[in-house]
Amino acid sequence: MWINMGPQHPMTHGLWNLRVKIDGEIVRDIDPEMGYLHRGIEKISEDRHYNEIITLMDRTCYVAGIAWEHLYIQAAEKALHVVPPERTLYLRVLVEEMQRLASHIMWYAAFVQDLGLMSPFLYGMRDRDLLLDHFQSFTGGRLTYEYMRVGGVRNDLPPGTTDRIRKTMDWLMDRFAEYDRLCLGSQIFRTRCDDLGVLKAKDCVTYGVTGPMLRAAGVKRDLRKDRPYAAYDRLEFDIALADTADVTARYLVRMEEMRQSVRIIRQVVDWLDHHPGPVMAANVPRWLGAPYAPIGHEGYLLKRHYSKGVGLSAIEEPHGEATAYVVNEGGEHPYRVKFRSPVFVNLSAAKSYLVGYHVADIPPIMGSVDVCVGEVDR
Amino acid sequence: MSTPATPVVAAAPAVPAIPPSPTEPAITEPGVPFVEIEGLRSQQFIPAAKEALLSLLAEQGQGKVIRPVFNWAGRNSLFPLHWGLACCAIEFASAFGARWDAERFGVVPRSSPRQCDLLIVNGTVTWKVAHKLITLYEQMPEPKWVIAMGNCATGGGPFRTAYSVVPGVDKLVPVDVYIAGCPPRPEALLDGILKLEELIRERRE
Amino acid sequence: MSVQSLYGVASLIATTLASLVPGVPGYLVTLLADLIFGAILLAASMINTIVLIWYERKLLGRFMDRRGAMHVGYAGLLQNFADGLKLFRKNTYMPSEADRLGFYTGPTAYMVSSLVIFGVLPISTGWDNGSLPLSLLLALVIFSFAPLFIFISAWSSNNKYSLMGGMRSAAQMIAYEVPILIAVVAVVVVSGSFDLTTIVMEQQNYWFAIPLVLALIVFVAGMLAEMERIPFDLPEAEAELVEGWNTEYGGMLFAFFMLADYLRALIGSILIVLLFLGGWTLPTYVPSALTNFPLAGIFWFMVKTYLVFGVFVWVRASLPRVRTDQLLRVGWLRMVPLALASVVLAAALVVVKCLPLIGCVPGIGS
Amino acid sequence: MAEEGVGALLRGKLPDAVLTVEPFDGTLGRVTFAPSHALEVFRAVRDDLGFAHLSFVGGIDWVAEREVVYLLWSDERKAYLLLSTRLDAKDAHVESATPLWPSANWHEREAWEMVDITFDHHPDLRHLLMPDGYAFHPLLRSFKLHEPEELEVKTRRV
Repeated sequence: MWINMGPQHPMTHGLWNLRVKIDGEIVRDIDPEMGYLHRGIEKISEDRHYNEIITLMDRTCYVAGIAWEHLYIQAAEKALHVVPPERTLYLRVLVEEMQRLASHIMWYAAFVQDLGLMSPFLYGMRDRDLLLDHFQSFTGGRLTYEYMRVGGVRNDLPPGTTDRIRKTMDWLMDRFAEYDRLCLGSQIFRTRCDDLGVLKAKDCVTYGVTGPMLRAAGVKRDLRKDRPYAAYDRLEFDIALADTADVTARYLVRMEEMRQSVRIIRQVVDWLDHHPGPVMAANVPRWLGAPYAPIGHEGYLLKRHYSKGVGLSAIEEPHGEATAYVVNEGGEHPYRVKFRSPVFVNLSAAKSYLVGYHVADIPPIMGSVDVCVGEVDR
Repeated sequence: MSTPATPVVAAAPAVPAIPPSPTEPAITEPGVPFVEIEGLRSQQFIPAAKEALLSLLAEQGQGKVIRPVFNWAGRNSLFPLHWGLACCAIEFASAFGARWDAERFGVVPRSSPRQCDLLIVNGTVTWKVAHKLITLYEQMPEPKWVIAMGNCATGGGPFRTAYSVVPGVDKLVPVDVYIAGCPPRPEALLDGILKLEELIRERRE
Repeated sequence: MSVQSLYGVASLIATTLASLVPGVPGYLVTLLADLIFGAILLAASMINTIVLIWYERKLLGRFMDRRGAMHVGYAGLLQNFADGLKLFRKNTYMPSEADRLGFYTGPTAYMVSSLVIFGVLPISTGWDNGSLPLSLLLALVIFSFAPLFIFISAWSSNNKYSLMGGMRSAAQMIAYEVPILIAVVAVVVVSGSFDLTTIVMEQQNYWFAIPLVLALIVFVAGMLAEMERIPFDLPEAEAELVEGWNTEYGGMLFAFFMLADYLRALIGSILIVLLFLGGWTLPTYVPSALTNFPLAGIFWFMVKTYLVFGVFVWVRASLPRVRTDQLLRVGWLRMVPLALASVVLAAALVVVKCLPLIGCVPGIGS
Repeated sequence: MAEEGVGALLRGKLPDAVLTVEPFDGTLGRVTFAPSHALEVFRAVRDDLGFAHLSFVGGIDWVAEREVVYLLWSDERKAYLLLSTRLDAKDAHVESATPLWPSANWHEREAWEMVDITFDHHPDLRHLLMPDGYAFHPLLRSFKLHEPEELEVKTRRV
């Protein structure tokens, strides 16, 4: 019997359709149906200024907007040959790690709700709002920030932000212990999640699965360590690892990553306190700084060709490895923008970790994958 | 700045006492009951009850008795459909979080469209999902309302030029309240829901 | 005729009304008294249920660091009345392929079967409708009708999710019916009666929760499964089955389901209070000031019931959901042996006539 | 040094297949190969050079011809490698990488529906993001975007 889980279904956490062939309560076959949220971001990008695309990047993955800004900005800077100043790199690490925290807390909230735990959803949303408050204080947005610019970031932190961030980090560390008590301390949680949705290391590599799912299988791959970008090579942190490759392992990896993020953020705010400086590169062309040119000036702007170039960037997004490929053929619009979404690939391997389990196991397994449909469909 | 705040209640004008209406004779003796029960026999009871019932029904015909009660009930318990489309869905979830807690107003999301009164279109609607949205809308029992949350649902938002995006959900279903913002903050969503409640009261549905 | 009991009140009203109309035959007065008794019971149980829903929402809100309903009526007390009235007004849709008879009778029968149980539950001394010798058995029998009606309504709504929810519901309820009944046998062995009033009266000296703690655990777990609450709410598991067996129900029929669920939760709490927590009585050694005020029995009864339900809400706020096969395995492999062990313990207790902690009680097992 | 290494190694193994090797910022290099030798290149890269992880497959429309870009990652080298091949726009087809890297599956489906590149021997080449039967390929340069006011939206109320 085929049943449709989606597009309107509490399990999906977004807009997609999981077609499931069941035999009693056992899953025999699945077929994910994507594209319900396909907004053509790659096509629209060909029609936009480089800085205008940042707006789209926030909406590509709406739980990790700033990570995608970071991804795109790195590729665009390479394509346009712009080098950002050092303080910017630390600021970018700060916001990316805070975004990772916010995204993982959002994942926690959604995941435990799939398991039927009701209160941690509220706890997660409550703690996530504290992080969003910080984002509001220096970007102005709760969810869509438009914080980064080609060549830097829009503005520096307002005074006193670093102290407030430190306080929030202390609060969050206590809350993580509480999360663990609620989940790992519960026998039912362990019974539900152990040996569930197993995807071994070999299959992970074959199917191209990345991110916490891969590290939960024991593969030590983290682009922040392996291929350091921004200021990650100057910061101390560990890669979260687990080896059972099941839902519990993914839970443990994400919780450990959150703790590591707190560790990184503490280092970064210490650095930021002692190293003031500019946050915008000096060699950014004027038309990039002011993307909204007055009407009639487009022709003038178009003449200011920048040298051609192709930029490739890869970052460790909260969901996994994300890459951007930006082709600059001169002019103010990119010629082609191609994004690699980690969830896109993690979902394409869904058959290998869903078949054979129960129908009731689908929500926790898909919850442990952390689906963000915005970046899958783009 | 440091002067003690004057009590606001004292400053406000006192409510004037309602003067007794000249047409109605005031009841002076406290012991006299308003309706004499002793004279009410069963022969008189049935016509009296019938008359009372008929007058109630007549007023109900003008929508004065029952309808406001149901209107009050309907506007105070709006169950939205538990459906996340895009970015606004995250703010939609935030609105049910601890800080905003939309359940204060009796707003409880339900997963089945049969049990919902309110379709909150919280995100970009693509042509691929359009007919599913219409199906969901039609599965909801009357009376029902639609809130277009965010710029995408209102008019396509930043993706209005895209080939796959419906430029405004009002092309598909009738919309009662539009909420601006990309995405709107949870306060804006709550405000939209309260606006909808006012709308229901004004329309006397 | 004593006004001490609820039925006495009903009879008084009936005779007063009958005196207005001359020449009413006696059997009609009795019928009228029955009807009024039923109406009072119905209204009381419905209002109680609605307040129970409010209580759960507020309590759940506090567990979740928020407030719950608070803007409709004082502290949101009228919220559930608004919900009910709204659902009453909503259109009732029936899917075109649904089975008409089952679609409408299922929820109604579910609701009615839950309401009927209130007729046999004693509330307080003198306020019950006279004691039936087998009231406990009758209550449990009616209580176990529910899976049938759930399955009928799930099957007839012609929805795959509903069907799966109905199947799960039937399997789960049947699996947990057995340990519940065996655990009840332990109580019956100790108290020597199937009459709920007698069972409560037997608990004057000590509550059965103390010697029969094993049976209490089994009974509470079984009741959680019977009430379909987290962690055993698989039939309406929101995450995978959209709304479980009531996916296709809207409007008043959905309100029936909702109300009946909470009615069953109320009945479950009441049964636990009656069987294990001394019903409306307090132990004899508490200060008499606690029991010497009007309606003290009902007061303590309600306090205990709401506290027990509060525990259920607490469980709901803090535990995840289990899986069907795990649930059934626990039910058949753990609960049934535990329940049997509790019966053996109860029998031993009756023979030895001693309690582990309290010491030997002469009146036990009489 | 390493940048020269992988490209040179590949060129030494498959002199016919590899057309150019050039340095590319952030990777071990960008290797352009002839589409007719796609499978050999894939095998050599995966089995001999150890690039077990395929990051993405993307198509680019250069009007006259179409480019397919493969990004690969090796856990041993901890570096990316960019493969690229150019196809004729009139008859754009290349061997599918899905049998070797299952992760290419959805990427190739997307490239097929967006940039109109056919992947031979793909197990399941059908629409992914657009509805079934969608006749256009949106990421081609010839596909223009419009403001919604310019389009006439026809919907039918039932």
